Amino acid sequence: MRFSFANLVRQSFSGHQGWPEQWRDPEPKAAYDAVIIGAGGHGLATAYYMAAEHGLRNIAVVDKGWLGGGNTGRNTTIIRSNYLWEESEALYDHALDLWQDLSQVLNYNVMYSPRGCMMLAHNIHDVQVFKRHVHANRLAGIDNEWLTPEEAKEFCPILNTSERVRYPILGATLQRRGGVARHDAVAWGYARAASALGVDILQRCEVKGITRDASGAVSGLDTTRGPIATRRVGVVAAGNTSVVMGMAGVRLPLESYPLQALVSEPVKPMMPCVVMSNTIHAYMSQSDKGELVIGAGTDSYISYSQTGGLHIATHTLDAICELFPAVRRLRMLRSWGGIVDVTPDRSPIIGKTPVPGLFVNCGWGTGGFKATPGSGHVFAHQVATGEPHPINAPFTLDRFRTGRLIDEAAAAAVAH
Amino acid sequence: MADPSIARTAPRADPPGAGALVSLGLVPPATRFSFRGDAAAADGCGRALGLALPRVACRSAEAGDRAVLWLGPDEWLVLAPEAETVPLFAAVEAALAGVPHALVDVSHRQVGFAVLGRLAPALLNAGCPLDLDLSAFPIGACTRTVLAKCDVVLWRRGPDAFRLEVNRSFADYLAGTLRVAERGLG
Amino acid sequence: MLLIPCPYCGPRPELEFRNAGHAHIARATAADDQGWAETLFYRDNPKGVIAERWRHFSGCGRFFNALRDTVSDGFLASYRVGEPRPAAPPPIPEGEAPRIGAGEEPRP
Amino acid sequence: MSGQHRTPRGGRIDRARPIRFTFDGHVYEGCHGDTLASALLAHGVHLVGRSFKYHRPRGFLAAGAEEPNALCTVTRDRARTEPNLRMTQVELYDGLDAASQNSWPARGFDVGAINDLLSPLFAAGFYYKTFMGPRAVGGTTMWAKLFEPVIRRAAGLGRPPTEADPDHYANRFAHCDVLVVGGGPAGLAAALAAARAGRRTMVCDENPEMGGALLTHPAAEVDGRPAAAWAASAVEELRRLGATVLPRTQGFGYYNHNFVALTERLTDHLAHPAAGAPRERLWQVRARHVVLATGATERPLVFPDNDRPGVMLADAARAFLHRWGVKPGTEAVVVTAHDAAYRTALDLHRAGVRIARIVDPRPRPAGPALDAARAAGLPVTAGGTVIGVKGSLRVSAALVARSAGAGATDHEAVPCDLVLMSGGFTPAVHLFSQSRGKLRFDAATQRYLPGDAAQAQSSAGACAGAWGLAAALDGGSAAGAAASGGEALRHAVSGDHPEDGGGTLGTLPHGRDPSRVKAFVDFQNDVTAKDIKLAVREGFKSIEHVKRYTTTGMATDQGKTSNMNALAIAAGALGRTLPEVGLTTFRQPYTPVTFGTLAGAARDELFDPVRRTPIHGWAEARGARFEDVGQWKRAWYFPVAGEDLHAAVAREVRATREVAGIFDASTLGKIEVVGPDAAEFLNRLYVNSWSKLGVGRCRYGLMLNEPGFVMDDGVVGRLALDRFHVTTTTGGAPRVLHHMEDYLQTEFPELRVWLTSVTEQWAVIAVQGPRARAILEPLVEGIDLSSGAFPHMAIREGAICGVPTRLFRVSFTGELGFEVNVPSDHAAAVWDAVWARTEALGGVAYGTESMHVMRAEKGYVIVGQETDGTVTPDDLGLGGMVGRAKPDFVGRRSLSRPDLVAPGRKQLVGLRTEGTAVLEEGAQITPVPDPKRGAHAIGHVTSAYASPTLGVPIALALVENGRALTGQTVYVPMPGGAIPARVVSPVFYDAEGERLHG
Ligand SMILES: Cc1cc2nc3c(=O)[nH]c(=O)nc-3n(C[C@H](O)[C@H](O)[C@H](O)COP(=O)(O)OP(=O)(O)OC[C@H]3O[C@@H](n4cnc5c(N)ncnc54)[C@H](O)[C@@H]3O)c2cc1C
Ligand SMILES: NC(=O)c1ccc[n+]([C@@H]2O[C@H](COP(=O)([O-])OP(=O)(O)OC[C@H]3O[C@@H](n4cnc5c(N)ncnc54)[C@H](O)[C@@H]3O)[C@@H](O)[C@H]2O)c1
Ligand SMILES: Cc1cc2nc3c(=O)[nH]c(=O)nc-3n(C[C@H](O)[C@H](O)[C@H](O)COP(=O)(O)O)c2cc1C
Ligand SMILES: [Zn+2]
Repeated sequence: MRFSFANLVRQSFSGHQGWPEQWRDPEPKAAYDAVIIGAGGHGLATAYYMAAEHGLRNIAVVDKGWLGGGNTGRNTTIIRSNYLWEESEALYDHALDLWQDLSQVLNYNVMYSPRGCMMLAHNIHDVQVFKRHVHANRLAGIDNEWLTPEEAKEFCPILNTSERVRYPILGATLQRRGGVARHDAVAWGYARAASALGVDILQRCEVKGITRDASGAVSGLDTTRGPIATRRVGVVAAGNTSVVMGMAGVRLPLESYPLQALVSEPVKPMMPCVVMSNTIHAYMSQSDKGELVIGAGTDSYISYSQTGGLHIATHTLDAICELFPAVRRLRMLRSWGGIVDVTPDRSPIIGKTPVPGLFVNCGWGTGGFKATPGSGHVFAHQVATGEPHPINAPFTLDRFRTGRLIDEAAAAAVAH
Repeated sequence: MADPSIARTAPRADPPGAGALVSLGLVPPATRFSFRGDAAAADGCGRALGLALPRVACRSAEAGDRAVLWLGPDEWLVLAPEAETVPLFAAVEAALAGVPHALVDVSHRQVGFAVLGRLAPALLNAGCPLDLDLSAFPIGACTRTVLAKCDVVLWRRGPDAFRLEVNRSFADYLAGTLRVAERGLG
Repeated sequence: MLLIPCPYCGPRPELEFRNAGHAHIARATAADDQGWAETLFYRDNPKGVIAERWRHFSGCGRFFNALRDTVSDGFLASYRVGEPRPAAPPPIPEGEAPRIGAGEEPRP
Repeated sequence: MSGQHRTPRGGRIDRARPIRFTFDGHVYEGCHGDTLASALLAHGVHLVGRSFKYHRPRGFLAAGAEEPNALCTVTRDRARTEPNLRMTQVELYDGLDAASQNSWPARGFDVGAINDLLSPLFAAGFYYKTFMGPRAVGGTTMWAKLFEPVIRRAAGLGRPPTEADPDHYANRFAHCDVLVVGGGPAGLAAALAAARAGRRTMVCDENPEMGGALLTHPAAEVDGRPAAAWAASAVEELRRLGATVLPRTQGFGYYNHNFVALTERLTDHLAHPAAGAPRERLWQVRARHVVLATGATERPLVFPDNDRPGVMLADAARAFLHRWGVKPGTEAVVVTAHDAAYRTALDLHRAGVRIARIVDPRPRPAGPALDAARAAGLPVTAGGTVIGVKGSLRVSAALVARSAGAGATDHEAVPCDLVLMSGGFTPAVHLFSQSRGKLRFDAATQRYLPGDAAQAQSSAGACAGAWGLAAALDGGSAAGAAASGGEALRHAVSGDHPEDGGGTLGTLPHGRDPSRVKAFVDFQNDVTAKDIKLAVREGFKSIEHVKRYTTTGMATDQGKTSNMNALAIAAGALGRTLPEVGLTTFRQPYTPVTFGTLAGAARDELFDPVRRTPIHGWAEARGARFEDVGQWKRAWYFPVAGEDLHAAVAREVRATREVAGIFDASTLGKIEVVGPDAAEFLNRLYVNSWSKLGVGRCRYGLMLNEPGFVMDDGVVGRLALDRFHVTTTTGGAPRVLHHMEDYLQTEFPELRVWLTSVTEQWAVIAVQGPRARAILEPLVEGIDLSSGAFPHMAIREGAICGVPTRLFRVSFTGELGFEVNVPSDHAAAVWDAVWARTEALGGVAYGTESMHVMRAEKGYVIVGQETDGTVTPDDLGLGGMVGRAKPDFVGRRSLSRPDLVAPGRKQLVGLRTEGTAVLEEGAQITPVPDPKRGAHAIGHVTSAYASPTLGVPIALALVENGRALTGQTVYVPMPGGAIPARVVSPVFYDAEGERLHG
């Protein structure tokens, strides 16, 4: 049944008894044409586009837990595309284009809200780096503009733009198409749409082994719900990528760290946009429900524990209170962590692996939610055709050998 | 060597002053050396200083107005009166001729604070994450550690007496932090 | 906040430390480009026991190695640079409050 | 009068100390010791707010931390206002001003209540299904412009503060042998056992008064004293023994390695807090052992309209009666599946509340509690149920059905103004679960209990499943003793009811059309039983999905009263057992914690250390403008007579080149590298070779990271065969030392060399310009400054103004230059002397901006400006510095990686443009004047200035194959059109370097 206001009204007369399952809960088949490991936003989007654009229907997405329960379900939902390098600009802006009508395409309100994403400059070096972004983005046709402190204040009135603070705001970039979307809805929307196209979504189905034939190519998966034969596997397991790829004997340039986030108690609207300050480590927006959504930092050590230290949250909150002094009396309602897989150059790896039939899409680190539609779209091309989409072609594993890194971190030190 | 006509200016650290509960004061200028080396070098250095370098982690040794603080397995902080900088440096170097080591004058790198009072441990614990109970951090214990957002060397001189050594540009911050923390005592 | 066993100073709060990534990575400068890329970038990233490097930055300043379980975050051992990775030892009990300076005495 | 519903005596309040307070503009009177909730109930005020989504009238459900409904905003002044406080925890003080939330114009008549009528539409997750707008209207436009703003305005609970919070917050790190969280019988007994065993003990409780259940059992006695008096004496003994007793202190987070975070409220209960006193304190406790004694929370029953004001947890009514001397109603219906509510009914009955009915859904309830109730003549309907209530702003009757299985018609309306409910007790395992302990489902009692602990930790009392004061005391004693190696003490208890038990989960049978009624599970987020069933029907089968789709358990109470019921309803709908469905994750904090408390003292000046050089005061007095470089404040420029940046810089640069300028370079990182292997160490850390550098000479060094990219630079001087004075960039100093230590300690431990930071030992005064030597000559002793004796790139030790100096002959301006290093305490005086000479000769003091301009005129790079972590020495034109003959240095292997030797890399060049306009730093460079959208940029501008020396704009840029493009024109596309630029050498001034040798 389509999601629409009319159907909602109709259902409300019958106690909403008529809504079907949003996605099927099938038993695993013995074999699939392709299997995606990881039912996060990226994995589900991959499967959706494989079915919708490449006509593959006998495919499955497997997840060890519940779909959307990884980083997709625990991120601060910042969306923007004002990256520096041309490769990144193309990738993230491709995603941003897809966000524009994703709700209609999926027939699921993912609440993409282009309320503007502002990044604060606190010293001259920041100003230089951010202006470089503005220029690069303009050439690429990506909207990103420079704001004076006064303009920044106008755009986000609760911002402290006083010159007397420890690190005064010297200006900001603003990407107006940047914003947020509802994290869960993205996973659910893709799951529902993929399922409707015949994709089997197999939850509580943990991959325990990747089997290979005599030639070394992928031949199937061992899962907690039994063996599955397939000759094409796309690994989209975020923080767990090293573990999964290890099953095929593939080591990667990845390290997994806990990244924390927290929300305040809900309050009436006080924050109209997204604000990021990389220099003093503070990221904040306000969800439609009213809670302030705040991104904290990563813990310094590798961990798979989805929790982290209190000092990470306190450090973030002192910066938040400094930027937004009116929030000091608000309260932290909940804090949590996700496990992010970080590459040496902070850019993702999307493409082939040394194992025939095995493809990987990983390394999104602290900032892959925004890329979900684009990442799924290009990776679907990669897995379905075996060859990269032009947009993901530069994001190879081989760049670590050649040195052709796409180093967003070194260039700007901007996460998320 | 210093020309007495040249004023010596301590870092800007606003005079910390004595609070009601804990007193916080700058200690007078002093000679400070960072000494690095292995056991043999440490022995030689100790002979030149007239006091054995402590070999136990996080412990100090004192003789007269000289003191040596263990800061790491091959690192000690030597403290002596201000006037001794030149002769003491020469004495240690002379004693260690041919023995690999590093002696570096850091007299001006850092400043010292004395923190005194019954609530001194509580005050320090506003920013320092160490256990300052006498059972865990006895008199004479010393270590580099953190205090709020700066690094310090913390040295216990008595049950209620501590000395803090901090890099000079952090002195303002440290004094400010402790002053604000004092409001939370009692 | 972790309590990290410095082999020199004893267990101390995480705030005093810097993590320095995987331990025991040989700096294979003679390797071919792929081998060198592996030295530089490729990591085991284990879910389980990791041998990792820490520096007691705001303490004794020493780098050292430790075994830690990346699932529980519990430490199993800490040892000095240059020492071999110990065989899986029993976990260090939680809640051991530190006596400052309770690490091992310096060895010759 | 503190209210007509006040009991004549009893309670833990001080009736002699009346307090006036305001709620929604009405003035009331309460007593010292009241909470806002108890004080309002004493006046018969039940309706205290509106619900989140449906704007349903709501009253008090609970009496403590678990309260989901009764939220208010407390305002002290414009800046001190806080939304979403639980009235059950707001302590009364004179003048307290509180307001209800989420209703307009008034909580009695609320326009938003229309939502309740529209509620059939607003089923779980409805917003995912609509509000999208057609694609034709432009994708997200309808949502973002039309629907979302409306939803946002409707959502949110209280109003946020609008002004900066003036209050202060404190922090304390603490260590103890035994930390006890919860100060009820279990917690106090545990703390006593530990403290008597001589252990360092801490105990905290979120309430103002320690005692927990001991405060609500006036008939009970412990060790021969009334329970509450025993609690007070226990606290006194604990204090005497040196334990840290922390009332008003919540344990909110249990982290790794027995690290527990507490938050203590210090002033919120005071009418007139002392000025400057911290409002709250964060305790960060590392404990050898933690005893959790956090009690249990009563569960509501799920039946239609169970959210009406006047419907309350039975245990809350008990607390209101015994702790605050308040009768929460006059006529009560008690609905309970647990024996404890019978005791409550009896206590209320004795206090004069008419017990209209006790309804127990259990088919054959029995036991002493029941017997006692019957003996007192209280009417009991066993095996019955409640299928709803009457009344909207306050209950007026309960609809009681005799038989749990019966249809909706078979009921009687029992008039009442209070409905008390009890579904049993849920152990408060939040902190246990946060500590990563594994919960264990106890099928017999349908509860999750602490299983195996993951840390040095134990649970005692009701949170561990114990029932009864004696069991709590025993459990606490045993836990305290085990944690401390002490003795388990026995406490004699009377008036206890250890045999009481019972409980139920999920919806009560009500026989009504489940799709037409609202039986609330999560009160604050307005989640009903049917929402949970809808979620399951729509395929949300994991409890985590159910939570997120319905938002159950996601409100500010985090499901303290609702999670178990939600779980049971979901399990029922799924046909699975509770443990099969699983629990959602317990996360920090236990109840919400003020941001300010977490941020602590880190604010304003103390937000981050402000590092100032010894010369800062002079610069400040001269009106310098400063820039932040890392934590340092650096003098940026020295405007005189209203100059702006450019005018000041033009003057500073010209004067420096014509006469001389002095510059405070103290922030440069400095590392003394000492030991027999010092030169070899530097060989391995820098691209340059150091072995042949003579004593007394210096050299510009370039440092790479292991991937082969430039990470830092600086001049290195050799003071002795085994002693180097290394300088680094200001921002890079700590990173470089860490990097050096890393290689020294772990890669090259065989080298006998040691590194000591001397950044702050030495202040640095750069004296640059043709008259530099003339300025210094009279001040310096023991150093021959003549070019013959002291050539460019040399270092000498001697004295200046009578204090020791390390004098470098170096130049970052292209002029004859010296850098005077003096011990920091002497720097201000030496600077004064140098300045006096400089001023006399017509020189200037210049700041970082002029420094940047002058070095750009000379084509000197700044790491971090010309480099961005992707640049090699050769890219900068510095390939010649690389000691190719050296077997190894950090980064060497990487320099031969394919892409680092590939053609087409970006190279540092100069750019010249026509006219006076300065290019923008960061601007892109293209080969054509009219690049298409998405065109490839061949480079970017790294630095750009108006050159005061040349009188023209200059720029440095990184351009693909740039050196080969010298003489050609490239384009800098700008919004107003592309600017043509000619590629030139990056050295704009004095290419031969003659001025250096003056
Ligand atoms: C706190 C936090 C804040 C963030 N903030 C932002 C932000 O503001 N903006 C932004 O753009 N990005 C942000 N990110 C990053 C973003 O969340 C991720 O990059 C993105 O969601 C990754 O999506 P995914 O689908 O690749 O991974 P996930 O959603 O993590 O999905 C991976 C899935 O793989 C499954 N899996 C793993 N191992 C196995 C196995 N063996 N068998 C079967 N299944 C397996 C997991 O269960 C999981 O469901 C943030 C991340 C975190 C943690
Ligand atoms: N109606 C009744 O008869 C009734 C109800 C509940 C409990 N009891 C009895 O009382 C006994 C309870 O003893 P107990 O000591 O286990 O529990 P308790 O409820 O007496 O004490 C727990 C205390 O811990 C506090 N607390 C909970 N979480 C906290 C946190 N995170 N931080 C700070 N404080 C926190 C609570 O506010 C409470 O004061 C049980 O054995 C039970 O039999 C009786
Ligand atoms: C954008 C966003 C908003 C959230 N808002 C809330 C909220 O209002 N209430 C809440 O309890 N949790 C909220 N959460 C946190 C989730 O409850 C949960 O902690 C998170 O999805 C991680 O899962 P876990 O805690 O179960 O590991 C939010 C999470 C995200 C990503
Ligand atoms: Zn140490």
